[in-house]
Amino acid sequence: MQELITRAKELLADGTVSRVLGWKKGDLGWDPEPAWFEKEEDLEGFVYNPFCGANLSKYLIAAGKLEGRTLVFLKPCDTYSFNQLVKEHRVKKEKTYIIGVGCRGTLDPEKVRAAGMKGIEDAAVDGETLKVATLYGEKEMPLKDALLDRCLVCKGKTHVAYDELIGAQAGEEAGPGELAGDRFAGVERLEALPPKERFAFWQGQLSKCIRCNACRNACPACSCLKCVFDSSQFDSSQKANADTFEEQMFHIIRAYHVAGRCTDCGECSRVCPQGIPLHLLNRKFIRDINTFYGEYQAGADTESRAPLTDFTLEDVEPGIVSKRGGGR
Amino acid sequence: MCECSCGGKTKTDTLIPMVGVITDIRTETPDVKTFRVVGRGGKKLFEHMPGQCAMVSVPGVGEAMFSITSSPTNTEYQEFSIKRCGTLTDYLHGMTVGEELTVRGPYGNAFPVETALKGQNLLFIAGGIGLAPLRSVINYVLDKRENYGTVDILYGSRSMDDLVQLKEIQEVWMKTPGVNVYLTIDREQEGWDGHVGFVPSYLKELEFATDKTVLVCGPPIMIKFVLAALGEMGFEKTQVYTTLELRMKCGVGKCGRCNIGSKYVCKDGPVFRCDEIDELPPEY
Amino acid sequence: MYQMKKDRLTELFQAISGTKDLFLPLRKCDQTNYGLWTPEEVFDLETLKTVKSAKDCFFPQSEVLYRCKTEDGKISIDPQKLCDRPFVVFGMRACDVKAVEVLDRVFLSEPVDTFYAARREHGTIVSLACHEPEETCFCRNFGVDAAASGADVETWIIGDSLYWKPLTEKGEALTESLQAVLEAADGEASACEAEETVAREQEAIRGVIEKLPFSHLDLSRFQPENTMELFDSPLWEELYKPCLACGTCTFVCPTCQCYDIRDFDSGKNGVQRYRCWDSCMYSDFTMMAHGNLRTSQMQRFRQRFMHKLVYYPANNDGLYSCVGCGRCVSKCPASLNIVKVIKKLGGEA
Amino acid sequence: MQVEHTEFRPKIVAFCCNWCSYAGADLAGSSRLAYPADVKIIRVPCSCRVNPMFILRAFQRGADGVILCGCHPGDCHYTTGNYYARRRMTLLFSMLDYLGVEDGRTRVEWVSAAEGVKFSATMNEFVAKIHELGENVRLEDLRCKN
Repeated sequence: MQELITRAKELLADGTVSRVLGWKKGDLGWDPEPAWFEKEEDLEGFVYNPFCGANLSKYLIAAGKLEGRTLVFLKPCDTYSFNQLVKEHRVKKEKTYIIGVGCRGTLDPEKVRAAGMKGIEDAAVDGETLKVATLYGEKEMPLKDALLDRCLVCKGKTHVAYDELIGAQAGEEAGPGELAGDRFAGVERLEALPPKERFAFWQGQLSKCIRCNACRNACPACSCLKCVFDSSQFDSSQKANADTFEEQMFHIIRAYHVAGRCTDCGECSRVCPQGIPLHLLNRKFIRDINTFYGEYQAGADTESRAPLTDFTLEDVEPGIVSKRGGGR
Repeated sequence: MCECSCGGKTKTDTLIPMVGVITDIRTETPDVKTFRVVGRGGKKLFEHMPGQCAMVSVPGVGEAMFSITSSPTNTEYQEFSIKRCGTLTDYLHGMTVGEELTVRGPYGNAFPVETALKGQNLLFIAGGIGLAPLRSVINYVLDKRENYGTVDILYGSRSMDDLVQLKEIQEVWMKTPGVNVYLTIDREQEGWDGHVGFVPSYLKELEFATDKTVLVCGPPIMIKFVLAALGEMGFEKTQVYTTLELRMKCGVGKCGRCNIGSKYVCKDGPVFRCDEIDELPPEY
Repeated sequence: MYQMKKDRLTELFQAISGTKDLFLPLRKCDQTNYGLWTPEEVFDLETLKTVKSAKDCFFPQSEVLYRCKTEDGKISIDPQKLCDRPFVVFGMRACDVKAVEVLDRVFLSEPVDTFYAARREHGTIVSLACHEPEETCFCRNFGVDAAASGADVETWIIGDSLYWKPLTEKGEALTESLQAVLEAADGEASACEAEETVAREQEAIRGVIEKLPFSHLDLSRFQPENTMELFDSPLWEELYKPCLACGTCTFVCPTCQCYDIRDFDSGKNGVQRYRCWDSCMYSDFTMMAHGNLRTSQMQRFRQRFMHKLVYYPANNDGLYSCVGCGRCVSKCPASLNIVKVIKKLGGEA
Repeated sequence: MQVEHTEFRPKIVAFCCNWCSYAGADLAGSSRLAYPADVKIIRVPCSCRVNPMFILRAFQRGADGVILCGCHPGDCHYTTGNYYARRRMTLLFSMLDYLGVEDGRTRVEWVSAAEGVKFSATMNEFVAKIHELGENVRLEDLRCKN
């Protein structure tokens, strides 16, 4: 972490960047907040630990409107979002200076706290173990029990956009954990259920929705200035969970709007106050796109056409859904 | 009052509206129409005081707060002068006489016509559709002429065609003794032989004596410059009243969106004395 | 004071739900929220904080105000029936109980909100003391006693027993109807014993509360007379930065009461005019046809906290519109919360 | 309220592209080819005009089945519209299936202006399928129900 601070100070001092976008220590040890630093001395409050789950790329839309370049610390996943934003002309690469930071998985504070950790001050990953510094001394727990769901199935440690790397090497393996790389297991499990059970699963999950819009607002792909849900004419209102249909409509549409653009950064599920596994909707689209139209990873580059703004003459017919056993 | 199917069994919430019928529509300007509304039985919907507002709504389209432009002394109906600028107002402008809408109110405070304004010389300053709330006061004052001193009305608009209530101004107000009306438009226009210029500058030209209580309403930018001009002319802030407008949903200070600091425009306003506004955060 | 074994809770709930609706913290899909209890539901009294507060029981997230139909140009209005069925909310924590007082001040002031008033009239609150307050709790700052809520009935779960103490007329009436399940302490000695057990528990709770990291915030600067100074503070620009403009803090907050009124046009069933919670964090909150007066997220962010800490107290005898439940502390996606605001603007950090 | 137990009459919404399928429906009509009156046709300029939200909205408002008809791939009046529609609908239908909505309530069929027979056959088939599935309850909005 000290290395990051030193480097940030250097870049501020030599005028390469005008500000630094990183994380600041919170009051409780497990709640670092995204923060903007403009002066070298402010950086004393900088922190980077496994609790820094927030994907900072979305803030770059705001940063792009400011004078000068912004230094941003991005984890491997976050760089995909960055590329996607560049592709959609929301963020300018030349206004940004990216330091790719190493990641050993980010933590779910609720899981850590539920494991009985009280008075958390800091946390560090040591192999498969999470070491937590607490008011009551050093404690340990298995890392896999503390990771956010998205990190359990880590899609890789490769930074796809960066100006320099600190604490990370190009081509690192996904991990930790035995599930790493297996992003679609959850989707497949659901697909294997009978429709009735799938329906019950989603009805239960989506009826928890309190329509806080955290999923939308945290999502780096949701960068529209005016969202479809903000319209008063729309049938699924942005802030009322009035009917079960509306829950479905809201979430199908939200997922659909980012289909082909979602990089699977997992922010939606991380921020959901009700713990709805929203990534299962996004990953369904990703998986379908992969099977129907060929492997595609949004944000892997800044040029390729998104699957929904593209086609081939030989595309599968919608009837494929039934043919391959829809309604199983 | 309640015309619902409950048969008067439940106490009606203030959020439940009454049905109103449009009995007259006057086209004032290309984008302002004045709607005359009564209850279904043909009677006035409710009693109000000058400056108060009501929530007018078309089910399925929207609901918004409008100031009541008719005077309380009118015993037959209420009138709303409405400028076309959004979804609801757009719809209202397409309505015809005999159609129904819903109204609830009256909401908010009123100009202190029976207290602080009584016996005073009055100066009304309005810009554009800002005449709507002041018209209520002006007609109230004219109907109770003996209670008030001199009346001066300064009214300006973008163009001749944008002067609201021109007929009433010319035929009633201008002919009432002791009432002086000053009209102005922003730019020269064929067929206009009156004053040309913005309201604040005309105000300074007119050099009113400071023995008046001033009531101002208009677009925010006009209010800003009028207040500055009044200050230069020697008026105290306590002599000036204005009426504000913010986004409202409930009209009774509960939905939480029309506050300026700790004051709710729908409940504590819309009429404020200018020295009161000065104590509020500048968020209006 | 009454006492019963914890393992008979279901019996107690069955007795209550026999004549009234019973709202309990229910475990559904890995989260705990208040909901209508039926014997098939799993209740969860262990989780300290439900995701949403009990606000829903009195001021639901969305409720229909009236239905309108337009036929042959004639509008008919059919107001929603008011709540007329008695209900009990069991398990509310002291902070949520205090929050009801905050809501009361808004909805029961003239003109009374009849929808809310009807629910308040028919609802009986049974609170449950916080056996183990967490580090996110800061209710002490707002005069909340986590060990004694002052609700209609206060309860404590200590060891394998539930202790039940009615405080108000409503509480007494509910207790009366549950005589068959609740056991009055037998004889003077055991009554004394129960009182002592509860007193020890209360002392323990208060002891923990004193030691929590956020229990001693300095609120002294949040006074109506400092409105302008606080409003103009340059610190807002710094504080709001991470805010994503979602409504999580607002919707999990037990005291946020802003609402929106919207229409749903169902076609043949006419128009439903309903109200739903709204958040001052949303950009359309103050949007008017001619523009928006709070154009930046900083202004919206400032509005939320100024309202809780300055505007609301100015209108309500100094009562803050925050009860220190700490939900925003654990739920904000950007780790922003009212504690950070209080510390920064209050001069502590 | 009077409750009548009558035979289930499904409500079917058919989005038809202006250039091919609508003309196909027209041809079916003028050729006196029968298809159930339960099918309500909504004419759209092109199959790719159909936003996935339209499909959901139709279900919300009480449709029991929604079918989209457009020009055959390669024949789009706007050259490529139906190719985009094809991808969109494939993903949407797959998602609806994933959410547990009965497969078969949604369908896409390419019908040219000359295929009146195909139009009527498709509709007969689709209506029969919806009859089999019964009333739509998984994608309904209670506020729009009686």
